[in-house]
Amino acid sequence: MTAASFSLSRDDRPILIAAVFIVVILVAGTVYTFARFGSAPLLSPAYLLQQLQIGAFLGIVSAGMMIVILIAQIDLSVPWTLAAAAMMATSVGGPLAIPVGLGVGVLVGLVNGVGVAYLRVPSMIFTLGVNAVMRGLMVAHTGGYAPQTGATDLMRMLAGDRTLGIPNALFVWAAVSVLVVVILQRMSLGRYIYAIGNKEAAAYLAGVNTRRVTVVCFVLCGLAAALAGVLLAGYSTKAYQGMGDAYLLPSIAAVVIGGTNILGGRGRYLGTLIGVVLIVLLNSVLSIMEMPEAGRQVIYGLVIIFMLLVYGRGERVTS
Amino acid sequence: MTAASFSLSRDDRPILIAAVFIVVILVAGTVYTFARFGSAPLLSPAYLLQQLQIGAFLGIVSAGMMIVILIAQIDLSVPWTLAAAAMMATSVGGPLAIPVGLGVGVLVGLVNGVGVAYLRVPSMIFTLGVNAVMRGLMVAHTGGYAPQTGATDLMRMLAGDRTLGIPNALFVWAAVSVLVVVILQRMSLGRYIYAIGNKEAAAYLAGVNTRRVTVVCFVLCGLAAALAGVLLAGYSTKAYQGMGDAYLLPSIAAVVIGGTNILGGRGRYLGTLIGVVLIVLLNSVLSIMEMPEAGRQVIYGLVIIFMLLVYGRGERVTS
Amino acid sequence: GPKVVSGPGADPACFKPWSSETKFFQWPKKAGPYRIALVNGFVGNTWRIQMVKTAKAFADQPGIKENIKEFKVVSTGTDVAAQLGAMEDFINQGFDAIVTIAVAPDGFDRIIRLADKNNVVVVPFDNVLDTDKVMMVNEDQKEMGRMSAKWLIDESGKKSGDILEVRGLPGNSVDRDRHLGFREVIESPGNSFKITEVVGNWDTGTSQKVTADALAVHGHFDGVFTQGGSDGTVQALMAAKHPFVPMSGEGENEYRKQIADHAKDGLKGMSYGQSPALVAIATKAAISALQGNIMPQLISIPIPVATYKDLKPGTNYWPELNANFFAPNQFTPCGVNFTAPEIMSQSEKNTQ
Amino acid sequence: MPAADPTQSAFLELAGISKRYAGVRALEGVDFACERGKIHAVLGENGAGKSTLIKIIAGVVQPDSGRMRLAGSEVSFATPSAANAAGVVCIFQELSLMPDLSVADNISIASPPRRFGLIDAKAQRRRAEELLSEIGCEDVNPLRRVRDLPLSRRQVVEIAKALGKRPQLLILDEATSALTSADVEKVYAMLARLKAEGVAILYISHRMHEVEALADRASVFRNGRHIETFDKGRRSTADIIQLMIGRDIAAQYPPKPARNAAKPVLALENLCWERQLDRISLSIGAGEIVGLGGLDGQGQKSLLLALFGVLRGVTGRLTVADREVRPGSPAAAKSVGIALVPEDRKTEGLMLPMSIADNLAIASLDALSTGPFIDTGRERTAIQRAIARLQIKLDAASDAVSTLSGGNQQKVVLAKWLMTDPRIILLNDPTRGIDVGTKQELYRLMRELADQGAAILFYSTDYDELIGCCDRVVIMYDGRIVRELEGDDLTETNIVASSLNVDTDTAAGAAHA
Ligand SMILES: Nc1ncnc2c1ncn2[C@@H]1O[C@H](COP(=O)(O)OP(=O)(O)OP(=O)(O)O)[C@@H](O)[C@H]1O
Ligand SMILES: Nc1ncnc2c1ncn2[C@@H]1O[C@H](COP(=O)(O)OP(=O)(O)OP(=O)(O)O)[C@@H](O)[C@H]1O
Ligand SMILES: [Mg+2]
Ligand SMILES: [Mg+2]
Repeated sequence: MTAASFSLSRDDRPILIAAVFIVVILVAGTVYTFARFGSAPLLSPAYLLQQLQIGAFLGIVSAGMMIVILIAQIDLSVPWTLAAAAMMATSVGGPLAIPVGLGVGVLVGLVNGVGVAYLRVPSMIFTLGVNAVMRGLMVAHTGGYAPQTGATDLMRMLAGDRTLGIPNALFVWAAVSVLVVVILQRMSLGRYIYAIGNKEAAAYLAGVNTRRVTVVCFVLCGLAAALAGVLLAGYSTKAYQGMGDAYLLPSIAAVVIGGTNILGGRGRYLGTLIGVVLIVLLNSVLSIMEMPEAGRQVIYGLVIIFMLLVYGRGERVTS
Repeated sequence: MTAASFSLSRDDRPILIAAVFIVVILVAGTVYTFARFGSAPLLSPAYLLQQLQIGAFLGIVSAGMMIVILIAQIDLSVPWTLAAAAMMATSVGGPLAIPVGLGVGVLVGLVNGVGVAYLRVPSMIFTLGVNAVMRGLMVAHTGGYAPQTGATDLMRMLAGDRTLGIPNALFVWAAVSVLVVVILQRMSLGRYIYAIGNKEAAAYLAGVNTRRVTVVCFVLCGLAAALAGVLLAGYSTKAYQGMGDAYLLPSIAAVVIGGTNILGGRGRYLGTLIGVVLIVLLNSVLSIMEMPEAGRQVIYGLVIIFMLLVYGRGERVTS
Repeated sequence: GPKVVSGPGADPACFKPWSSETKFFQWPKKAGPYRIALVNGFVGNTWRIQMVKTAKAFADQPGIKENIKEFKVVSTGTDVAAQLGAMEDFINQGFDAIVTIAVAPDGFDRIIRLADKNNVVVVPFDNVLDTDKVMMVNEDQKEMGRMSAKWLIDESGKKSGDILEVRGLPGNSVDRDRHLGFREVIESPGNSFKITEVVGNWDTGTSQKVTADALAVHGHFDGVFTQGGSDGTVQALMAAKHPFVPMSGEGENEYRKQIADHAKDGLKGMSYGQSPALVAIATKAAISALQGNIMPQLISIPIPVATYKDLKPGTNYWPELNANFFAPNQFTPCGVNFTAPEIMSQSEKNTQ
Repeated sequence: MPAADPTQSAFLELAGISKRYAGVRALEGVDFACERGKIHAVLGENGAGKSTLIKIIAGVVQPDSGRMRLAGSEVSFATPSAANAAGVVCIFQELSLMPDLSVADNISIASPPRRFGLIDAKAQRRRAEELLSEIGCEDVNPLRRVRDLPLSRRQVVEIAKALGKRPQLLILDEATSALTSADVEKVYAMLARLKAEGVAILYISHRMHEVEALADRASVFRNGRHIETFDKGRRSTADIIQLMIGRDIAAQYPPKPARNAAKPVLALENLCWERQLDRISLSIGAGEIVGLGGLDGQGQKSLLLALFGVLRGVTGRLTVADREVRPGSPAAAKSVGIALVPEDRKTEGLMLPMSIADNLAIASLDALSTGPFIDTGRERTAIQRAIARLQIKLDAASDAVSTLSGGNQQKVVLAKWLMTDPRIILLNDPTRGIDVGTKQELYRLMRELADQGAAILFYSTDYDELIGCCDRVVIMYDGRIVRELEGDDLTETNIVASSLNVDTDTAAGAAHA
C-alpha cells in the first residue's frame, strides 16, 4: 500500500507517544492555570488557534526539512533562506513580492541540491556554507540595516488575517501539508524519497534518478523555508535579520520528535505535524507557567532526548 | 600498516590542498599589507606565533571533535561543555579549578556517550539536547552571580604566558596533538575508532566493544572541549556566557577541511591540524584586510564549500 | 490609545524627550495599583540576566512597590512570533502595561493596535521599534559614539594618529549607530585620524582576538574605541605589551576594574554603558503614563559614564565582584540608583 | 548453430568490450553474444569480470571501449533506467531492495501503477501478488516490510521486481545464491516459462549444479577475458571448472576422518530465544564439523548469533569446554574462544575501505598489544602468517580490503578469526557467492581446523555442501532441531524431508514433483 503505512506499529508509536505528550502538556498547563488563576485558557479555542497560527511558520519549515531528512540529508541553510526570501520579497514589493520570495527559496534549494547531489559534498557542510554565504549576501544587500520596505498587503493578509475566525496562515499550512502527504504517499517522487533514504545505491540501481530527486527535495525544502519567510514577514509586517534563526533547530526537533528517522528513509508526515504542535505548545505552556528560561532550556532538551529514548530502544547494530 | 595510512594518496590530497591554501592566504594577505602599509607583518614570527596561540583553543576543540567524527558521530554540545567547564573552573577557583573544569568535560562526555552508545539516540540530536540542558543549568548556576568568575593564575599562565618566547598554549596544544596521534596510530583504541567509523556492525561482530569505545570517544571530546574552555578562561581571564559558541562550527569545519570524512572512518590528524591553522589564518587575514563582515561570511562559506568540492569529486554512490 | 498632546511632559529631568520634534502622548488615567509585565526576548547573556534582576529589584523598591499589584517576567526567546504571542496573551489577561525588549525592530503593529484598543501601555526599550506610534525608552547610541570620539581626541590631545575601532555584532542597529556617531566626530573636518576597524561581536574572547590581530599587524595605536567585550580589548593590549593609550569602552565591571588598576600607567579610560537599568526607567515611564501624565513618545536617557578620573570602588564599580557585571546602574535624575548587591539579591527567574 | 535463422540470431551482441579500474583490467576485448529463448550461463571465478560485464550491459558502468548491439541496433546505456527502458533488466549481485519499503513498493519502485497521476496502492498490491504468484511464492505478503524478510525471500522479491519490468533480456547475477532448493525449483520453472516466451536470459552462479540443470549454453570468463562459449552437454563439469580456474580440481570435498567420540567442546541445553529458538540442545566435540540445515529462516542464523552473544534474552545452558558461559556480546564470546563468520561479509564481516591488514588484525588486537599500545612487529608477523595460511591473493596488505575478490574477502574474514585461535567456529553460509576453486579451499581449511581440534558449526543453504563437508547435520524447523543426520543417513532426500518436517517418503515425492 502506501510507503508510510506498511508497518503501522513501528511508525505509529512515535506519533502516538508525541500525541499523548501533547495531552500531558495541555493537562499540566491547565492544572497550573486553574490552580493559579482559576481559569483554563489553554483549552479555549482562541488560545489553541493562536498557537496553531504561530505554529504554522514552524510547520511549513518542518515540512520541507522532513523531506530532506527523509533522503538522509539535512538543510542547515534554512535560517538564511527564510530571511533572504522575506527580505527580497519585501524589498521587491508589489505583486511580484511573493513570487520573488519563493524564487529565492527555489534558487537556494537548487544550489544546495546540485552541491549535494552532483558535487557530492556532505549536505551538513554544504548547506552550512550556503547559509554563511546567504547571510553575507543579505548583510551586503541590506547594508547592515533591516530593509526599509514592508510586507505587501497580500503577505499580511495571508499571515495575519483570519477567515471565518480561522487564521489564514493555518490554511496555508494545511495546503502545504496536503501537498506533502500527496507527494510522500501518492507520487512516485515520494516513493523515490523513501527509497533514497533507505539505500541510495539500491535506488540508483533500481533506475531512480537519485540525483534529480535529491535536487528536487532540496528545492522543496528551500521553497518551504521561503514560504515561511514570506509569511513571517507578512505576520511581522517586515523582514528582519536573524528572523530565521529561531526555526532551524526546532524544525529538526519537530521532524525527529515526530518519528522520522534522522538517518533517513522512515517517517510519516503526520508525525511531523504532531511534532510541530508539541514544540509550539511546550514552548507556550512553559512560558505561561513562567518557567524560568534556565528551566525551560533544560526541559526542552530533556523532552527531546526523552522522546528519542522512548522511540529509539530496540534498534540494534546488527538488525 | 596503520589505519591512517592505508591509502596515502587519498588521505593526503586534502591535507596537501589545505596546506597550499594556507600559503595562498598568507601570500594574499602579505601582498595586501605590503601594498597598503608597506610591511609584511604576516610573515613575522611574532604574528604567526600569536595566530597559533589563538589557534590552540580551536585546535584542542577540533582534536576532540575529530575523534567523535571519526566514529561517524558528532558532538554539538561542545559550546556549552566548553563554557560550563570554564565557568565551573573559575567559580571553584584555587588548585582545584582545572581538575574541576576537566571533570565537567568528562561528565558531559560520559552522558553523551551513554546516550549515543547505550540508549542509541542519534548523536546529532542527543548532544544538541545536552547542549540545551547544559546551557540552562549554567544560566541557573551563574544567574545568581555568586561565583567568582576570574581565572586562576595557573590558568592564566597556561593560556596567556610564554616560555622561551613560545606561548604556553602552544605546548598544551602540542601535547594534545601528540596524544591524539598516539591514540589514532599506535593504540588499539585508534584502530577501533576507525573500524567503528567504517562499519560499526562489522566492528561489533569482530568482538570490539563498540559501545565502550563510543563512550570513550565522547569523553575524549568532552575533555578536549573542557580543556579549551579552561584555557580560554585563562586567556580572557574570565569565563563568560556564549564563550563556546564561536567554536562549534569552526571546529567541525577544521576537521572536514583537514580531509576527515564527515561520515566517519577516514581522516588523519595532521589534516585537522592544518585545517585549524587554515581557519584561524583565514579569519585573521580577512579581519586584517578589514573585509566587511558581509564579504567575510561569503568568503568563509565559499572556502569551505570549495575545499570540499575539490576533495569530494569522484566518490560515487555505486562505488 | 494615547492622545497626541503638546508638551512639556511630566518629570522632564527623567523623561527627557529625544529631540525637539518628539511628540507627546497622554493615556486616560487609570487607578492603581497596576498589573505590569516584562516581556523579554533573548536571555542567553549576562546583560539580559542583569536586566531581569534589575526589573525585579526596581519593582520591589519603596515608592514603586505601592503602584504595582502584579509584576510578571517572561522571556520568550528569539522568535518574534512567540514574543508577539506572549504580549497578546498579557493584553488578553487584562494587564495594564507591558515593558519589552523587542526581538526585532518591526512587526509589532498589530500588537500595538491591540494594546491601544485595550488601553494597555506598551513600552519598548533598548531594542526599540521603527515606529512612532508607541512610547519608547532608550539611550542615544549615536551619542555614545560621539562621546567616545571626543574623549579620545581630548585625552590624546591630538588631531591625528592611529585609532583602533572594535565594532560589535554586525547587522545590529546599536553597533551601526555607535559606529556612525563615532565616525561623525572622529572624521570631522580638521581631524586626520587613520582608523583600523575590526569586529569584536561584543564578546570578550572575540574582541581580544581581533585586537591582538590588529596589534600584530599595525604595531601601534594612539587610541582605542571598543564596543562590548572591552575587557578583552584591554587584555590584548596588555598581552602585546602595548603601552596604555586613551580608550573608550563599554560598562563592564571588569573593564572598569582594569581602568582603575592601570589609570596610573596611562590607561586613560572612559566607560559608557547601555545600562540594564533602562528597564527601571521604562517601568517608571509606564506607571507615569498610566497615572495620566503627559509623556514624550521617545524618551532619551542620559548615558551613564565613568572615567578614570571619577571611578570609585563600591559606587560605580565593584572590585570584589563578578567580572561580567554591568557596572552602570545609576540614573540619578530618575531616582534610579541601584547598588550591585541590591540587584544581585534578586533571582533571574521569571516571577511567580 | 545455424546463424542464418533470424529468430536464432544474437539478441545482444558485445564486441571488443574493455573496462579498466585503476590498474585492474576487469574486462579485456570481450566479444559476447546471447540469444532470445536461451538461458546463457556466465561462468568464472571470483573477479573474472562477470559482474563488470553485466553492469556494462545494464548501464551501471560505461565501458572504456567496445560496442554493444541490442536486437540489431547499436545501443549504449547511460543509466540503469535507460537499460530498463530498452528491456534490459538486471538483478544485481548486491541486493537492491529498500529495507523500509514494503514488498509491493519495492516491486513497483520504478514505475508504480497510477490513477489520475497518483499512485494506485490497490493496483500496486495486486500487481505484486500477481508477480509473486508467477514465481510461485504467494506466501510473501506484499505489505510486509522487506527489512522483516529473510534473505531468501528478499531474493524472491528481487526476482519479482525484475519480472515486473517485462524484460527482453533478463540478467541474474548470483540472484539465487541464498535461495533454498524449494524456491530454486520455482525459479527454474519461471525461467523456463520466460525462455519459452523468447526472453534472453543471462545467468551467473557459482553453483555448478544449478548451471547444469538450467543453462542452454555457457560462456566462461577468466581474468577479464572471454575464454569459450559452448552449448549444453558439450563440456563436463570438470572441464568447465578447468576452464574457469585454469587447473583441475581433484575432489570437491576433503575426506572425512573416522569419528571417535570426542569430548564436547560446545554443549547447549534448552537454548531458547523469543519465538525463534525453541529448546535447542546440541553438543559438538573437538574436531567435529556439524552442519546446520533446514529451510532458510528456521532459526539457524539466530542460533549462531545467540551462541556469539549478539542476542538479548537467550535462556538455557551453554557450556564451553565444561565451563558454563553466558556471552553477552561478541567480545565476551571471543574471550571464551568462539568465532563467527557472519552472513554478509560486506556489512558484517569487513570494514571495506580499511586495509586488509587492519581487517585481519581487528579481532586480535588485544593479544597483539602491550598494554594499550599495538606491538607493530608482532602484528605484522601475525598478519603475514594469516595471509600465508589461507593463501589470500593480494598485492599488498595495506590495500583496502574492498579491492579483493569476494572469495578472498571471505578468506580475510575467516583469517581474522583464525588469528584469535578459536576453539569454536561458527560459520554462517560462508561460501555464498564464492567460486568453486575457492570453495574447495575453504572446505579443505575447515577440515584442517577441525583436525587441529576446533569444533565447527556450519550453516549452509547448499545441501551438497552439507553432505560433503559435515560429520553430522542437524536440521532445524520452526526454531527446533527436528532431526540429526549422520553417516549413511546424510542424504539429500533425508535433508529435504527433515527440512519440510515430513517423513522421508512424502518428501521424496515432493522433491521430484
Ligand atoms: N568498482 C571497481 N573498482 C575497481 N576495480 C573493480 C571495480 N569493479 C570491479 N573491479 C575489478 O574488476 C574485476 C572484475 O570484477 P567483477 O565484479 O566483474 O568480477 P566477478 O566475475 O563478478 O566476480 P565475482 O564472482 O566475485 O562476482 C575485479 O577483479 C576487480 O579487480
Ligand atoms: N571499489 C573497488 N575497488 C577495487 N576493486 C573492486 C571494487 N569493488 C569491487 N571490486 C572488485 O570487483 C570484484 C568483484 O566485485 P564484487 O563486488 O562483484 O565481488 P563480491 O560480491 O565480493 O564477490 P562474490 O562473487 O564472491 O560475491 C572483486 O574482485 C573486487 O576486487
Ligand atoms: Mg560478481
Ligand atoms: Mg561476486
